[in-house]
Amino acid sequence: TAVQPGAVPAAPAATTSGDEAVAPAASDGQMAKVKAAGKLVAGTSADYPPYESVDADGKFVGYDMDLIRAIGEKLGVEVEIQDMPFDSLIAAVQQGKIDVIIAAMQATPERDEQVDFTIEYRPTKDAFLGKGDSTLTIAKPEDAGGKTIGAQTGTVQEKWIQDNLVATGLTSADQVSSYERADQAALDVASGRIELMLIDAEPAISLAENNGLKVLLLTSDTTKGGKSIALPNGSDLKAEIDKIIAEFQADGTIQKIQEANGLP
Amino acid sequence: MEFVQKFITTFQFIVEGLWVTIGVTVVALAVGFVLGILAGVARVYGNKFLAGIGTTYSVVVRAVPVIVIIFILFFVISSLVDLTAFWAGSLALGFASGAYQTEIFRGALRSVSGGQMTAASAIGMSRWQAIRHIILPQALRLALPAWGNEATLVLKDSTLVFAVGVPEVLRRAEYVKARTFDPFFAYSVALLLYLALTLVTTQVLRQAENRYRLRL
Amino acid sequence: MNDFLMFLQDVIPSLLKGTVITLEIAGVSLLLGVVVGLPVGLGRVYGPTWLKRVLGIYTTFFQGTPLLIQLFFVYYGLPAAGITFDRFTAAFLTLGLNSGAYQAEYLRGALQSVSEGQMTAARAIGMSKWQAIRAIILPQALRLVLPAWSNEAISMLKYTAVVYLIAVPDLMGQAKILSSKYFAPIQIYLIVAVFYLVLVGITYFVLRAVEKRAGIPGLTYSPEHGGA
Amino acid sequence: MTNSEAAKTQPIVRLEDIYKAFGVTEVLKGVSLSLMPQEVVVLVGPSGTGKSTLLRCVNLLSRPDKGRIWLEELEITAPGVNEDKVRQRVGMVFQEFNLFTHLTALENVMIGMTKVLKMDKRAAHAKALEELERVGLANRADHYPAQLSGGQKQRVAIARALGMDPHVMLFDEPTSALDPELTGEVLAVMQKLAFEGMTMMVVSHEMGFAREVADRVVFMEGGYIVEAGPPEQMFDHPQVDRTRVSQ
Amino acid sequence: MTNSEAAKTQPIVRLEDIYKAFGVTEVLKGVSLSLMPQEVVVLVGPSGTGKSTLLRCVNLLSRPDKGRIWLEELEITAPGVNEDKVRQRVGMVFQEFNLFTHLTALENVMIGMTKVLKMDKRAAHAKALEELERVGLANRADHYPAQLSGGQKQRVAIARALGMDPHVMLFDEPTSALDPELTGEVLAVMQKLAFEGMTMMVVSHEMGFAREVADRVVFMEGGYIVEAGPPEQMFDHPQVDRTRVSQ
Ligand SMILES: Nc1ncnc2c1ncn2[C@@H]1O[C@H](COP(=O)(O)OP(=O)(O)OP(=O)(O)O)[C@@H](O)[C@H]1O
Ligand SMILES: Nc1ncnc2c1ncn2[C@@H]1O[C@H](COP(=O)(O)OP(=O)(O)OP(=O)(O)O)[C@@H](O)[C@H]1O
Ligand SMILES: [Mg+2]
Ligand SMILES: [Mg+2]
Repeated sequence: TAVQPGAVPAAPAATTSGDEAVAPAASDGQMAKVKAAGKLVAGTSADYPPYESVDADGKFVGYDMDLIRAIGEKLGVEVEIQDMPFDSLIAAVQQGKIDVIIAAMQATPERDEQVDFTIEYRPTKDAFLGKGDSTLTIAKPEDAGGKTIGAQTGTVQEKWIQDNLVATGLTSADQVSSYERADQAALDVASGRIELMLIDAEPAISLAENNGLKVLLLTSDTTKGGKSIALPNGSDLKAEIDKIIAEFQADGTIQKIQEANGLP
Repeated sequence: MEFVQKFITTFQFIVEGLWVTIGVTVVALAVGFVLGILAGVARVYGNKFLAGIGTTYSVVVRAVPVIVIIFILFFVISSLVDLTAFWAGSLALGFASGAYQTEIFRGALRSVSGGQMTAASAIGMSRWQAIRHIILPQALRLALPAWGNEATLVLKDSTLVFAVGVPEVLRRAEYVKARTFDPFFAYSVALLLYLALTLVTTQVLRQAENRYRLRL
Repeated sequence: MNDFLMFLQDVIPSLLKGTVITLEIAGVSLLLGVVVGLPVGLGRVYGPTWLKRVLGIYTTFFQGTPLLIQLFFVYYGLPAAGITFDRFTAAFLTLGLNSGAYQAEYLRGALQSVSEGQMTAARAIGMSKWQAIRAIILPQALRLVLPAWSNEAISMLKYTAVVYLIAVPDLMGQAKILSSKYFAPIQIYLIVAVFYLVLVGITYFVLRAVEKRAGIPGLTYSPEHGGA
Repeated sequence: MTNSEAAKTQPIVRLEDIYKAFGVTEVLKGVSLSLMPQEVVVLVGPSGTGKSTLLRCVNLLSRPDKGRIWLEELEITAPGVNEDKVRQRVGMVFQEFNLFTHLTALENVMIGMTKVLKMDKRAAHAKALEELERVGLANRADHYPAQLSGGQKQRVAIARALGMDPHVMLFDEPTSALDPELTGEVLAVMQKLAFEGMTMMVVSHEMGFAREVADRVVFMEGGYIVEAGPPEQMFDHPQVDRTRVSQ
Repeated sequence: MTNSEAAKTQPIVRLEDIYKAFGVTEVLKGVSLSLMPQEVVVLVGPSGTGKSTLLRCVNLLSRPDKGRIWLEELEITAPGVNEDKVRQRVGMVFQEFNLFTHLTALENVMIGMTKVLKMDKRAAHAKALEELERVGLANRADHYPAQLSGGQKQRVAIARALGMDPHVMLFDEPTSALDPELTGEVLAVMQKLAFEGMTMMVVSHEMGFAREVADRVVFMEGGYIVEAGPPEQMFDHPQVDRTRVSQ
């Protein structure tokens, strides 16, 4: 067993739509496999608007969903979305249950050991959220020290809290809560059970609006780099998708998707 | 009025998960049934080795929370065969239920009187034939009340597979909650759906019990 | 191998912390379950019809819906209605009320299995109905219900595992966090399974001993197994 | 009947025109009966005749629909009478013993004294032992009901009733759940009680007992008392032919 | 004994020096016995003597520890013999009937035919009805065991055994679980079978039956056969005094 604090959990996962099985991916011939199947299976954790969520008709919607569908179109294959817990995604792509992960995921060194990442398709910022009537002032991330704070299990934000607040003694371990889902953390902020949560900026904005929360700090100090699509290590699909993303950035497709989902 | 409207839309969205919930429950019960019968027969009629396997399975699995079993099985299953969340979750739940069903069938098998086996042997049935044609059909009827109880427990435990991403009632309630930011509504609807489902199940099982009761 | 030992060294303290929380939740919830289940069980048998009916709705509701949704409803749902419990209170309340419903039903079965003659005999020596329940019926019923309550205690220990979903760092919650931290979910959950096995095993033997000690010649009854 | 005696002293129990129905079944259709102090009355009659019901009326375990009952000077059927107090004065022994399963023999005898009579524990303990002695079971004080034979159980039940210092003892077929061998020990205890002067009302088919111990045998049938008299007369020269049915 | 007959034809069952112990209890201590075709042998003897055990050896429900058993030409105690096949040829009827509770009378008779003999359903159905007819129960074909009287149950059990076309029938106290009134109907069926020429080995205390139907009565005691002979001789002029014990 590799003992690697910081490694992302290995949880396999599965489809939500259809029950046809996907053959395990040989990461090298992935491109051929996807083309042969005529289908790209993308895993996500659909509780993260505006990147990914489920609309009232049960359809997967959001920035990431539009993007991966556009990529699929370019590749000439259909896109099938599979919903699963965020901390199961990496194991799922390793085991070939899904071809790619698109879940507002950031490339961190620990994750990079487990999977390959494409180039970034979107820069990223984090946000500290507090209750609507919160009087806390968070001028810099470290000001969050000593407060009760939550984040989603297995995210870079959770790791940042552990590494920069708990390990430094600013916050005690039992002031930190790990949630299955980001919106659960938001509900706890709203009900006052925790003072703060640390989360990606864009979902923070929509969670704040809908739960009456306040963005206390937008920062890129807690995070490096942007969102990427993850693939199995050594996949030959990476170069292809990198190329498509670059193309989209050049021809304004990304811009259009952004606007369609209300993102700046 | 707005309230009613909201309730109806929420309900309509979540109720679709009912089929998945029922599917998970049925698959889990069926898998548990097969495992339970095998392990139950092994415990009562098997040699030391088989009985030992049956006992270990039943004792260990019953001592561990179903959700932990689901996670272990989910990871193990999915590293061996490629299954959807639905199948992995249902199979795992079935594996857990199998341990409880083992006990149910063991009890029922043991309450079939010894004379039945002797009589079956006396007309030339092999041991296995006797178990299949004489002992099991009686044991199954005797097991029905306890099995019905287990069925409602599995129905309720099927919510646990939401944790591995199966879009059953609870997972769909979570979708609604994430979209509408109204957890109260989402969970109320889910609770009502389950209540209805267990009440109906209980009724159906009770009727089955009356119908198939063994006249002794 | 060395790696694995280091891994254990890192993992076990967290899991032990989780175990303490698991035991705390199970203990408090069971106790609350007794506090609720006892009067409810009595009310179900000896109360007036309207009370029996109301209590019947309570037990049906808690036995008819999944514990997990009950927990989510109480924890995430009720704040929307202006009622906010902290996560431990929510866990105690939900598990306690759930267990209370089951315990009430077990007690009801036990009360009803105390023979009618016991009440008649008690009345015949001049006890009031309430005196008879307290001095004669209940002491017998409590002993009869003990095996069912032992099962309930073990069920409770296992069902506490759902509280990780409201961010309580119990044994299961610790497992979740650890499996996010290390790249070893199967190992983590297997270790956790062993933890539960040991907890349940110890509980089982302790309760068996208690049952034996409380046992009275001639007093036996065992209702079918149920779970929280 | 015992009219001459009744004139001398007050009856301890007096039933006057008792009616009792369960739903549409009329069980008692106007029964009157008096029990004098120290008298032993044995009730006989075919099954379903209302003997048990009549007995249960005396300590109000059944409430008559009509009619009045006096226990010594008190009319216990009058409104506002505390039933529990009445029952303390009337000991009852059942066919099925009904010992408290979770208590030892001694505790069975003690519990009424401590909980109902509010006696202090030490005194109750001593008195309970005495009562067990009286039924010949002091050496079984610490046994639980399940560890006693049927006859022993019934004797504990008698001790339990005696422990309340009742003014009257009611016995409802106290030996009919017993094997013939065990019946004897219970009858012996009852005989001893009778000789000690306890007032007793006994439903029993034990003709030997009735003949030896009863002051009066009362024959019931169909909800009425159809004959009553001293045992010799009842058994040897019955006026109603049916007395023989119960023999 | 039937030595003269034995010389004429082959025995259908031959037991040679059978020993059987359960743990330390020696039950059969060297029993030899032959059964000729169409012969009816009644085994009698005190309880615990090993009669049932001996009977159960014949269809290998018990395996002898020592000794050999032939069924017609086959030595069934030889290694490698298929027990199930042996039991198809030997019908057995138990004291406690042991009807299959979940099956109707007809299905009880059919199941061996379809599952063991692999007969087709239609043929089995017809034959099962015939067998029920033979024991006089065709009109009870669709009743479940719980809906039959004891005597009817036992007759279905006989039909079930007959349905396998056995070469020998074994009866272990087939009437002792029955009320006297119901015993008659079962004995009548057995008598009929005997007259039809069925070879039968019967453990029974029904002396009337033995006297009328048995060709030979065998008296067992303490694990040995202590006397054997035609019923008249056995009952009227017993050589071993103990024969009377079982009467
Ligand atoms: N609680 C009750 N509800 C309805 N019917 C009752 C009740 N108690 C007694 N009865 C009926 O009243 C009738 C008289 O009963 P009771 O027990 O007094 O008769 P008994 O003379 O004591 O008969 P036995 O000798 O069989 O004990 C019976 O028909 C009985 O079924
Ligand atoms: N399976 C067994 N295990 C141990 N002992 C047995 C077993 N079967 C029979 N025995 C013992 O063997 C002895 C003979 O039993 P068997 O049933 O053959 O006697 P029996 O002559 O049929 O008596 P009965 O007339 O009471 O039926 C008895 O002492 C019995 O207890
Ligand atoms: Mg009576
Ligand atoms: Mg026998």
